Amino acid sequence: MAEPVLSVRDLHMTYRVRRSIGAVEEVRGVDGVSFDVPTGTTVGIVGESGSGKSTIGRCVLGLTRPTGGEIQLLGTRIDSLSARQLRPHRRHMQMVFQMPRRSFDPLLTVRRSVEQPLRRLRSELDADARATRVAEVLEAVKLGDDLWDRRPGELSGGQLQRAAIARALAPEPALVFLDEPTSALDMSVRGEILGLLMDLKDRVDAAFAFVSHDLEAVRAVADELVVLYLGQVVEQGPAGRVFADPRHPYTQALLAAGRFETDGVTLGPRGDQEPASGCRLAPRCPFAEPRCRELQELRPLQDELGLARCWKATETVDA
Amino acid sequence: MTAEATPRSGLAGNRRRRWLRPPVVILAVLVLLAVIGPAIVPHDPVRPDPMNALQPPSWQHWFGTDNLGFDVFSRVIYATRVDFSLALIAVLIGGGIGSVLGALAAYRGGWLDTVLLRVVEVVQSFPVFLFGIALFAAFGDGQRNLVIVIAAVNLPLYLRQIRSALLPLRTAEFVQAARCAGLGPTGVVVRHLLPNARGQILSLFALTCAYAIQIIAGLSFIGLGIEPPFPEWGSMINAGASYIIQGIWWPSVFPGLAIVLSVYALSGLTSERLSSGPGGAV
Amino acid sequence: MSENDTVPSVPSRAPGRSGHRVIAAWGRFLIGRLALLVLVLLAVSLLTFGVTRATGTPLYVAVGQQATQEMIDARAEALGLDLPLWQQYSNYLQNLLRGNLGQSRRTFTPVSQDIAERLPATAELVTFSILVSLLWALPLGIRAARKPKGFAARIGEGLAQFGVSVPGFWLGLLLIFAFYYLLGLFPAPLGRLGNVPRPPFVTGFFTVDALLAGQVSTFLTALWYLALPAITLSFTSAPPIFRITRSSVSGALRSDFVAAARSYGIAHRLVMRRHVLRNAAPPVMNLVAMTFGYLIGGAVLVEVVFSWPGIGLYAVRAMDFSDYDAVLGVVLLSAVIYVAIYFVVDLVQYLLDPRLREG
Amino acid sequence: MTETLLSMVDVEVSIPTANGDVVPLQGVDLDVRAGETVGLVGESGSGKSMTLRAALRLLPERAAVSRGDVRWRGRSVLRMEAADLRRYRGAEVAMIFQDPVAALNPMLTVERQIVDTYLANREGDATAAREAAHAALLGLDIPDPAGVLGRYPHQLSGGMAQRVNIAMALVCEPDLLLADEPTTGLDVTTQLQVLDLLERRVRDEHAALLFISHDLRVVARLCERIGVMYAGRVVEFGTREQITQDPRHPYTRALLSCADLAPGRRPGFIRGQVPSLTIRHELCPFRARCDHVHDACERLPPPRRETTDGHLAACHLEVVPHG
Repeated sequence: MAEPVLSVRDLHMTYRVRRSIGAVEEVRGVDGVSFDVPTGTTVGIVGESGSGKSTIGRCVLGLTRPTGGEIQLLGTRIDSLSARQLRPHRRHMQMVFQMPRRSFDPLLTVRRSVEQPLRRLRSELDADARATRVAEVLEAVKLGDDLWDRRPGELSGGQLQRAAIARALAPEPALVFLDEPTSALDMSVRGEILGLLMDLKDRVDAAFAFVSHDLEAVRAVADELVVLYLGQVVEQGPAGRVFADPRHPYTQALLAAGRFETDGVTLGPRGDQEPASGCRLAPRCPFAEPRCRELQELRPLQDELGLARCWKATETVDA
Repeated sequence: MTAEATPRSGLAGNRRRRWLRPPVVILAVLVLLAVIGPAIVPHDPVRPDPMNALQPPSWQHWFGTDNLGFDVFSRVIYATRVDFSLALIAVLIGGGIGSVLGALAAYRGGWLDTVLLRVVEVVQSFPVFLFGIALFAAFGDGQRNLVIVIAAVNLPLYLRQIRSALLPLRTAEFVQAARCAGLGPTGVVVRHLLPNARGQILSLFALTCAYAIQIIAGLSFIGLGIEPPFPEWGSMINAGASYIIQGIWWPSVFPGLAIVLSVYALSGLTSERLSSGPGGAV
Repeated sequence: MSENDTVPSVPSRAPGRSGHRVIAAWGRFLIGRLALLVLVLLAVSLLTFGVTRATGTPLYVAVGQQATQEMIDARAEALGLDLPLWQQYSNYLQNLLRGNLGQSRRTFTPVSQDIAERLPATAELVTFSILVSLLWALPLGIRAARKPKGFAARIGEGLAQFGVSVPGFWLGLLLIFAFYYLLGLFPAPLGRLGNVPRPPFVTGFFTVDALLAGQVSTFLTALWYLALPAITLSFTSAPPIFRITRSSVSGALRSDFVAAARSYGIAHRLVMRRHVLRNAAPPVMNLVAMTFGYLIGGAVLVEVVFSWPGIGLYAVRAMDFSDYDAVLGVVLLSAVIYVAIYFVVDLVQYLLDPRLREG
Repeated sequence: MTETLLSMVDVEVSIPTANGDVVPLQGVDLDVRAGETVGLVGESGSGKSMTLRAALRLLPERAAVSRGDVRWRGRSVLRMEAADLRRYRGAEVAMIFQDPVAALNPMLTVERQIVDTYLANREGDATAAREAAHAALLGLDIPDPAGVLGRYPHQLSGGMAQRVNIAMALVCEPDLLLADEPTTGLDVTTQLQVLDLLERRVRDEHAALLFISHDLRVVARLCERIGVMYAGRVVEFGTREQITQDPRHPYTRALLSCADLAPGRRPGFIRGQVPSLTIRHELCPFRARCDHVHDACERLPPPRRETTDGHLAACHLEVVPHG
């Protein structure tokens, strides 16, 4: 198995949140997350708000510094590098953001914005080489060339997100991290961007990470799936398997809710107190038992079906 | 629920009108006076003529004469250069340093941000005039110290305003995209943050110049900064003050009008209002 | 839909934490704020100390022109100017803490005593100027928020623009010329009561003391003398109050919870009082308090124009006389008052807003 | 035939701006009968939210109804006096907003706000109001109703805050409840629970519901009759089955294909963009993006064709070819 483009090991991110006067609470935003993203595959990372999925993206791209764990990009460790040391590695990873309109400097034309990563990360290219590369990627995302010299204000959400994907592909990165790329788009535009991503997935040899709470969108593009709950991975595996046969109660509830089924697994209301130890879903889980209080490890499922952090998921396999 | 992109055509139309509004015209006249004023002045602003002191406004002396016989009109014109140039220099120095620190505080955040904010708090806890008096007591009189005082007042003002203008931009996605594109902090600030705050910076500049003129006049009014007989609006108002209660209004009124006109012209340039808060004018 | 990118939106713990933990939390908060207050005051005193040493003239002026070198050295020693700088600063600090601001070379009385006599005059002037400002800035500000293109909005913005554009000291002169010289409606700008005997001292506010002593005519005279200077000063304090009232009220009016309240048919008066004003008040109250603290030192010029016997006039006269201890005493005091009010305002903010208090 | 509560007849709303008028509603026709759940689906800029605001006569600043009428039980809401309008809002029609926490006053406790709403719409003193507030929270799956009453809005999760808003709206005992995308801001798992809760409580209270969302699946699940909005007008209206199984307007068909994504199959999407609302569209506003456009669409405004069983579509096409 080739070295994965991105490998995240035991990533931690704890915040000191000031609740009220003097009461500072430590919140474990990301609590020991590990996963790999091999080249040529798309790993879907799903979870609800507060699950830590966007934080992972910001740590991988060096926009915030994690409080623990390791991030390796193409074999070199990047989480402990200074901004200057990280710069040469940035050409291997790029990000697409949720709000297309906010991810472009309103004063720059689309062409200038798409060219920006090339100027610094591919300084070996001269002006013409950059210009051709920009044209290449803008054509690849099928953005009308009449829009290339316009300012973001004159483009629609869908058009801007296409340009954002072009900008991310410009320096030919090994990893493209998509943080909720379709969540801010209307239904009618979401399909357009997902279709584009499905085409690019096959034509571009890079690793893709697709973070979203929109399960339908992830299902359309993801090869592997990582399911997060309150900063922890609760289930992991090939996307087909996880969607067809979810093993962890949370994944089951999440997929049922995504399909508007109320007869499937449903969770209790989201309480305030996080359990100190054991499974964090216990207070809401319909199958909770006393042993859920013990520490739940991410244990492998049968024949590469992935991992799950629940005795119930792996027990049926063992028994 | 309004449409996303409002049509562009309307903008060009009112941009032309924006430049012909009264404040701009008045400002142009004032700047002109500041430049060529001293040359076209009817009477010598520094040569007293005690014989016809305190003459009311007449064809000969449009703004009348003051207690030493100076022609008020000539001195008001002459003083335009003094007040405008000092205000400009002081605001550029104080504003320049303040903006850079503000941008760094907004972008770097963390301890630098808190330290700078505390320093600003200390400096702004001194009321402008007492602060001026204290600095004059330390460094003595003169235009150089006046510029220092005004710059010292403007520095925290710019630091705070630029910081609050740039802070929301810092977390904007396009700034994070720039960082992903390999831009360092200075690159982000210079290429993305400052250009996007250009409107606010220009407004701030206009408003703080207006504010600086008022401080210069105020300080001179209490005898600090520019010493009479050198023509300056504030000291001219002071010279005429004691005669007001005898009904001799013109030596004080006309320089004050010049200040009001300058401040109106400068603050009229921008629709934004420096909610000046306690740092308000004199 | 997605979490905000830095801090997860996990709701906080339910209220009703045990009593002692709340007190402990408040304790930590107060200590934190007090530490900040002390830090700022130290910085302020450092600045004024720096100024006293930088003037470098106390010795020369204190001893007089023809002094011989020995006399200067003796004097220097007496004043402890030969000690290392930090020791001089600690002496300076100890004096400050004991309320000893040095001696005025003009009035030959301790500076702290001079200030104590004059502070009430400034405080009364500032208080009435803010009352005058509130009279028009608040109602017009609220009305301007509700009818942005309306009559009140135009008048309010006009007055605010006038207040910002017109230098206070010049306006004072104009008012004197118009209302004293031409119309004779108001007294000459010579102090607080003219020749009317002062009411017995209680608060130092002639208006309040006169009322307490039942001397109605003195009270009216005091108001009569206060009118012009207070109105002049109010043109400085009113514009920010008008603008912040307008912006925070219109912000509340545009909020979802006001739309919700109106959609439930809640009476307009109740919507205004409990939803709009309750949310719009804190920023306005903060600004009014800060303006009060600021004008204590900011009323200098108006005091000079109306020869109002406050600390501003005292500082300017001291300045003309190179009486640096007096000047710096006033500067230090007004900074301390400003910082103290800043601290109180910060505290009240925490008490009023459940988002800060309850967490 | 049950009584028609709300009927909007050819309603047009326009907002004057510096560069000319913006017209978010361009002739909306809609009626809601007693006890019925009607849904409005439409994307951003379609005008669905403005429709609810027009129904309550709570339009944003400077916006005004420039044509048509809004009638409640036959009486025009637009011509109601202030006192009648205040009684109409709350006691007759109540609304739930998209951002649950922002719709609550941060300075007041949950109890205080529900009590105020109760006192504004029903007879009873403060104690009756407090009991009603507590009772209102029951039946909403709230683990600790008494505790929630004492809390401030910033201490509630999205789901909990929306339950409070539902309770507050129902305390007024309205005949019609308006819901502006109430579950869009919530987590997927919470969204389903709040939707079912809303449906159950509305049925228990025998109130009608006008529910709007950008997500056709949510509307199809909850509402008996559905209207599809595009560029400020209702382009199709019919029962849930008619809309989901036999859509007659090309836009509705396109929306359906976008909504169901199957793995491996290329997702459907609609090319082009929503038209600008600064012009009043005489012709069909969807024609630039429609796959079935033909010359009639470029010349004549789309007729409002209605089938015998009430399935209405504003389109020239007689029968829309499948596929």
